[in-house]
Amino acid sequence: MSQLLKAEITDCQETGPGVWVTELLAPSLAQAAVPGQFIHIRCGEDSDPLLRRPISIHAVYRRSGLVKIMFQVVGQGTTWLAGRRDGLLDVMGPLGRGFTTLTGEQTGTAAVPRLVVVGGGIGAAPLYFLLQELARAGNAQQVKVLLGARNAEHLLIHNAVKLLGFSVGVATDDGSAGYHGPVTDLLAEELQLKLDYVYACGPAPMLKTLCGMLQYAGVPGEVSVEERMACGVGACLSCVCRVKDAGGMETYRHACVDGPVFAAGEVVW
Amino acid sequence: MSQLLKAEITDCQETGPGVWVTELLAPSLAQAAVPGQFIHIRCGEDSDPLLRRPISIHAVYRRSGLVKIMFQVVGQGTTWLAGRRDGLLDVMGPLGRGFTTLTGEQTGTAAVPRLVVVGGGIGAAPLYFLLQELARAGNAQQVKVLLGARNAEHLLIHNAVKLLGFSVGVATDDGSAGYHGPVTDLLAEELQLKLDYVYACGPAPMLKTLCGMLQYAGVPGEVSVEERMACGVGACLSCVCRVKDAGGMETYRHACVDGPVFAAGEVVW
Amino acid sequence: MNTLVNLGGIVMKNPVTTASGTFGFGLEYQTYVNLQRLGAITVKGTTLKPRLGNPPPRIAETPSGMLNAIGLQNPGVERVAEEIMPQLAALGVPVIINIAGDTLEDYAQVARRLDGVTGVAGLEVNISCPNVKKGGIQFGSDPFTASEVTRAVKSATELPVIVKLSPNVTDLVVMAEAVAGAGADALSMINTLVGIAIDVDRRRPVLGNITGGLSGPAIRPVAVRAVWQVHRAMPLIPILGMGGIMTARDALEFILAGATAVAVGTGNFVNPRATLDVVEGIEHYMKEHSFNEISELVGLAQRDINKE
Amino acid sequence: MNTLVNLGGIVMKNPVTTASGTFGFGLEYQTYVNLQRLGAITVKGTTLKPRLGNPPPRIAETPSGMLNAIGLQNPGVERVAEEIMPQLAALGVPVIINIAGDTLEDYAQVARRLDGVTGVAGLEVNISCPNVKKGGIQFGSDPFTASEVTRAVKSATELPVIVKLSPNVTDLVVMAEAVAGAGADALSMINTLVGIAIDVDRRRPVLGNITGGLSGPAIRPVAVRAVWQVHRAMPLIPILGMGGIMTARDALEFILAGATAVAVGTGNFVNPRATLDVVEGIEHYMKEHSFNEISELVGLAQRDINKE
Ligand SMILES: Cc1cc2nc3c(=O)[nH]c(=O)nc-3n(C[C@H](O)[C@H](O)[C@H](O)COP(=O)(O)OP(=O)(O)OC[C@H]3O[C@@H](n4cnc5c(N)ncnc54)[C@H](O)[C@@H]3O)c2cc1C
Ligand SMILES: Cc1cc2nc3c(=O)[nH]c(=O)nc-3n(C[C@H](O)[C@H](O)[C@H](O)COP(=O)(O)OP(=O)(O)OC[C@H]3O[C@@H](n4cnc5c(N)ncnc54)[C@H](O)[C@@H]3O)c2cc1C
Ligand SMILES: Cc1cc2nc3c(=O)[nH]c(=O)nc-3n(C[C@H](O)[C@H](O)[C@H](O)COP(=O)(O)O)c2cc1C
Ligand SMILES: Cc1cc2nc3c(=O)[nH]c(=O)nc-3n(C[C@H](O)[C@H](O)[C@H](O)COP(=O)(O)O)c2cc1C
Ligand code: FES
Ligand code: FES
Repeated sequence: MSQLLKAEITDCQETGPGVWVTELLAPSLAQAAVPGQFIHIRCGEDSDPLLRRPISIHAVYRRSGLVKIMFQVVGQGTTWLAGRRDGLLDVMGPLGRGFTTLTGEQTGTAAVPRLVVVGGGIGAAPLYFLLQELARAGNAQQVKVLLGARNAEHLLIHNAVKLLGFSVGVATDDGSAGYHGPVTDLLAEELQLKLDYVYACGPAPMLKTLCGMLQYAGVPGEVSVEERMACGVGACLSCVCRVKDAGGMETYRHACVDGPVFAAGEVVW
Repeated sequence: MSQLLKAEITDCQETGPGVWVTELLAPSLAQAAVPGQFIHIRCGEDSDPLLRRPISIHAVYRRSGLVKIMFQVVGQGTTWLAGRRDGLLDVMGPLGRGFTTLTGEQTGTAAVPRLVVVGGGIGAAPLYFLLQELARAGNAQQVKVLLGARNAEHLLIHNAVKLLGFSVGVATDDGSAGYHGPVTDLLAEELQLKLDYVYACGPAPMLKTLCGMLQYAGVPGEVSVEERMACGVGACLSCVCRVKDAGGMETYRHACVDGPVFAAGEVVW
Repeated sequence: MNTLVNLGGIVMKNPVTTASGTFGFGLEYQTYVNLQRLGAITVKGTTLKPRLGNPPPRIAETPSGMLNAIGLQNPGVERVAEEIMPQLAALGVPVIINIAGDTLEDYAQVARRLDGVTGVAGLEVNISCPNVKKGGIQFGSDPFTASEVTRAVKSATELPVIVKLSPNVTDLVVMAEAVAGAGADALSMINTLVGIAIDVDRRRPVLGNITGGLSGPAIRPVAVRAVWQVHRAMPLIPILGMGGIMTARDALEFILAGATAVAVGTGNFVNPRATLDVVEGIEHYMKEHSFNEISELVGLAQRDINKE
Repeated sequence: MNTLVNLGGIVMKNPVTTASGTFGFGLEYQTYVNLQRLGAITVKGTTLKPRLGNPPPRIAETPSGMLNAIGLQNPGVERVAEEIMPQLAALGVPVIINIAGDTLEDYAQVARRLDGVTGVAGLEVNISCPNVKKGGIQFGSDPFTASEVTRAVKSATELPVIVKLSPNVTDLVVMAEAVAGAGADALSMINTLVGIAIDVDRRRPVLGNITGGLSGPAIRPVAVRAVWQVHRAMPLIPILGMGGIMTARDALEFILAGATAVAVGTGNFVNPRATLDVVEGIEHYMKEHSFNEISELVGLAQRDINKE
C-alpha cells in the first residue's frame, strides 16, 4: 500500500550526462513496489516548484531496504533533486499500476516465454527494476533487452543489465554505439521469430511506433506512458491518457492509477 | 559602489541558538563596505521566497577579502540561508547609508570622543563591524559597549568585542548574565558622565526608549532601523521610515538608501 | 475547546473541508488521511450526465500555482448517488456535493436528485460554468443569472445550499448580495482565476483547453481579500474560504478575515495530509492563544478596522 | 535581426521596458543596468501634486509574489518635468511617464504639463485610481469612466497614450474596447490584482493600507491570459504586456500571446539585471529559432487556434 514517507537519501551520483541515480533507504517502499510503479516526490519545502514530481522506481534491493531512482535533469524539480546528497526526501509511493511480470504459467505456455524489453532514452529507468524481477524469476535466457539512445554517451543501464545476465541489443541515433537507427528497428528483427510479450518505456513517438508494430504482428505487450500529474492518486483527473476500452470505444484513463503501464493495444496515440 | 555579485561561501557556523554566521569571499564588498551597510541576498533560485533578504554586514577583513554576516533564522529566507555551507551566494551590496565612524576631529573635541555602542539581540550583528573600525582607528579605550539579550545563551558578540579590546557591559532579561533588566538601564548609567555619541541597533522598542533618553540628555547618536524592503536601492519606495526633517516636519525617508542608519533625533517612533 | 461550526446549516465538527475537484470522492486519499477527522468532505463537480472532460494536457504548473482545465470530468449524478454516496455515507462525515450544469434546469435536476440521498449534508453550487443558453456567458459573472441559478437550486432541494463565487468579476460583493438575496445559505470563495500558460518552445498554449483555472498559494492573497470584502459587507452570511491553503497558518488567514470554514484544494496534491495538518494546527493555535471557541476567531482581523 | 517595435507611436529599439513603480526613475538602477540597452524606461506614477504615500508596512511577501500599497508616493509632475526629465533625457532612451489622478482634470493637467518635455516619449495612464468625484469607484473598473479618462488625456497631449488596464474586472475586453474607442494608442496590462495578507500572530492585516496590489510570478498566468484575450479580440492595437516577468522565457509568453512589448516589474527587485537578461534572452531565442523580425513572434501562439 502506498505511503507518505520521509526516505533517507543514502547516495546520489551522476551516471550519465545530466542523468542522476539517487538511492533511498525506504524499506516499506522496497517491500511493496512492483516494476513500473513510481514515487511522487516533493522537490523543496517552499511553494515553487509546487507540485510533486513523479519518478519511476529504478531498482529495488529488498533485503537492505534500498530503492533507487534514475532521472534526467530537465527543469526546476529535477535540478533541485540532483542537488540533494543527503537528508530526507518527502515521497509518496509506491503508486500506479506496474508491469505484469510474466512467468511461463501466466502466458499459458509450458516453456519459459520469450520476452523483449525495449527502452528509449531515460525510459530505460523503470526497466531495470523489471529486469531485476525477471532475473530473480530465473528466465534471463529467454529475455532480450533493446536499448536506444541519442549516442553512446547517453546509453543507460546497458552494462548493469548485462551483469544481470541478459543479452542486450543497442541502437543509437548517430551510430556511435550498436545499430545506427531507431531501437524499434531492432524490435522488428526480434519480431521475425515468435515473441510472447514486449515491455517498453521511452519517448511517445517511439512507443507509438512500437504499439503499431505489435498490433501488426499480433504480439501482446505493455508500455509505460508519461502524463502530467498533480495528485498521483486518482483524485485530480489531470493525468488522462486516451485509451480504447474492451468494446473499442475511446475513453480516458488515468495514468497515475490505471497506469502508467497500459496494455500496448489499449493506448490511442 | 554597490555591485551585483556571486560571492563564494567559505564558511557557515551556528554561533548561538538559531543564529548563524556565514563567511563570504567578496573582495569588492570588503573594500567598499562601511559599518551599518547591508547586503541584499537572494535566497534560492526559484520564485518562493521571491524577494531578496537584507542582512547587515557583520565583519570585514579587507586584506583577505572576506565578509561575514550574522543572522537569526526566523522564516523561509533565513532558513534557506542557514542551509548553505558552500557554493555561490547571489548578493547586491554594499547598500545603504552606514554609521558615521567618529574621530576626535569630527566631534570637534581635541581629545578622543567618548562613545557608547548599544546592541540588543540580533541587533548586535552590524555593531561588530563598527567596533572593528573603531578599534582600527585606535580609540577602543574611549568606547563602551553595552549588549542586551534575552538570556546568557542568547548573548552575541560579547567575547569577540572583548578581544578587540573594548570594555563590555551586559544585560539580560532574565538576569542569567550581567545586569538583570533592559540594556537601556546600562545606558542610563553611562549618560551620568559626559558622552559624545551613541550608536545603537536592536529591536524597535529598545531603540525608541534609547532615542528618548538621548534626546532628554542632549547627546547625539545614530540608530539602525529595520523596515521591510523589496528593491534595496530606493526604487520601490516600500521601506519607509517616518522622520522629522530639519524644520521639524514629519516626512518619510527610505531605510534602504537614506538609512538604515538614521540620526537618533530624526526618527519618529 | 470547541471547533464546531455551522456553515449555513451544515454542522461540521471542525472548520476544515476539501475543495471540490481536488480530493476526488475522498476515497482516493483514504490511505493518507483518516477521513473521519475532517469537518466535511466536498467532492468533485457533479453534473446531470457523465462527462469525459477536456483533452490533455489538463494541467500546467506555474509559480506557486497550477492551471487546470479538467472540464468537469465526472460519472454523473446518478452514479454519484447510487454508487459513491453509500460508501461515503458510511464514514459518518458530512458530504458536500459540488454541482454544475449548462442550464438552470440542469442545476435544478442535479439538486433534486441529491435531495434526501443519505450522507449528503449540503450542496455547493459551482456557478463558474458557461451558460449555454446565454451564449456562453458565465452564470458566475452576472449577478442576475447567478441569483437565478441559486433560486433554481434552492427550490429543488431542502439541503443547505452554498454558492461558490468566482473571483473573475469586478465586484464580488455585488455577486454575494445577489446570491444571498436569492436564498443561498452560505457562500464559498474563491474558485480559480482564469489564466493561460504558453509553451515557449512549441509556441502554443500548454493546456489542451487553452485557458485554465489558476489555483494554489499564488492566489491566496486574492482569496483572502475576497473573504475579507464579503464578510465586511455581509457579516451574517457564513463563508467557506479557500484558495492556496497549505498550512494551518494559511487557513487562519481566511478565518481571521471572516471565513467560518475553510477548504484545502491544491494543497492536497503537495501534501496529502494537508487537511489534517490544518485541523491539528488550528487546534494548536487556539490552545496557544487561549481561544475556546473557533467562532471568536472568525473575522477577528477586521475588529479594530474602522468602517469606511 | 530586427527587434525594433512601435508601441502605438513610441519607437523602441527592443521590446523591453520597465513596469511603472518598480524601477524608480531608472537612475536608481544605473549601477546594475546599462539603461541605454533598454527599449524604453517607464517611470513611477506621477501626479499633479507631490504625494507622501501610505503608512508602512507598504509591502508583504506572498508565495511567488508580493503585495504593495505604496500609495503613489511621488514628487509631483513639476519636479519630474524640471528635475528628473533632464537627467533621463540625456540617456537618449524613450521615457514613458505613468500618470495618475483623482479626477479627470488631474489627469488632463498632468498630461498637459508633460507635453513637449524633452525626453518624454509617451504617457501610460494608470486608471486603477479611485475616482474621488464618483465615490471612490475606480476609473479602471468602469468602461465609461475609463474612456472619459482616456479622452481627457488624449485631448491634453500630442504624446502617444498607453492606457493601463486593471485585471480586477469581469470583462477586460470591454474595457479595452472602451479605451481604444476613446483614442488610446496602445494598451498596457496588467496592473496588480487586489489582495490582502493577514498577520496571523498579530491578527490584523500585514499592510498599513489593508489591501495591496499583488504582483510577481504568481500573477503571470492571469496576465498572459489578459494579453491573449485582448489581442484576440483586437489584434490591431499594440499591447504592452507585464505581470511576473523574470526571464526572457516569461517575456516570450507575453509576446507569443500577443504583446508588442513587455515590461519587467517585480522581477527587478529579485534580479536588478532582469531587464537586460530579458533583452539578451529574446535576441538569443530569435537567433536560435531563426526569427528575423520580432514582429513575427507577436501573437504567434494564437495562429493555429480556431476563432470561436
Ligand atoms: C509515471 C511517471 C514516471 C516517470 N519516471 C521518470 C523517471 O524514472 N526518470 C525521469 O527522468 N523522468 C521520469 N518521469 C518524468 C518526470 O516526471 C519529469 O521529467 C519531471 O517531472 C520534470 O520535472 P522538472 O521540474 O525537472 O521539469 P519541469 O520544469 O516541470 O518541466 C520540464 C519538462 O518536463 C515536462 N514535464 C513536467 N512534468 C511532467 C510530468 N509529470 N510528466 C511528463 N512530463 C512532464 C514539462 O512539460 C517540461 O517539458 C516520469 C513521469 C511520469 C508521469
Ligand atoms: C537593513 C536591514 C538589515 C538587517 N540585518 C540583519 C542582520 O544582520 N541579521 C539578521 O538576522 N536580520 C537582519 N535583518 C532582518 C532580516 O532581513 C529579516 O529577519 C529577514 O528578512 C527575514 O527573512 P525570512 O525569510 O527568514 O523571514 P520571513 O518569513 O520573511 O519573515 C519572518 C519575520 O521577519 C519579518 N521580516 C521579513 N522581512 C523583513 C525585513 N526586510 N525587514 C524586517 N523584518 C522583516 C517578517 O515580518 C516576519 O515577522 C535586517 C533587516 C534590514 C532591513
Ligand atoms: C484540479 C482541480 C479541479 C477542480 N475542480 C473543481 C470543480 O469541479 N468544481 C469547483 O467548484 N471547483 C473546482 N476546482 C476549484 C477548487 O475547488 C478551488 O476553488 C480552487 O482550486 C482554489 O483553491 P486551492 O487554491 O486550494 O486549490 C478545482 C480545482 C482544481 C485544482
Ligand atoms: C512596488 C510597486 C509599485 C508600483 N507602482 C505603480 C504605479 O505607480 N503605477 C502603475 O501603473 N503601476 C504600478 N505598479 C504596477 C506595476 O507597474 C505592474 O503593473 C505590476 O507590478 C505587474 O507587473 P510585475 O508582476 O512584473 O511587477 C507597481 C508595482 C509595484 C510592485
Ligand atoms: S495525477 Fe491526479 S488523477 Fe492522476
Ligand atoms: S527597499 Fe525599495 S525603496 Fe527601499
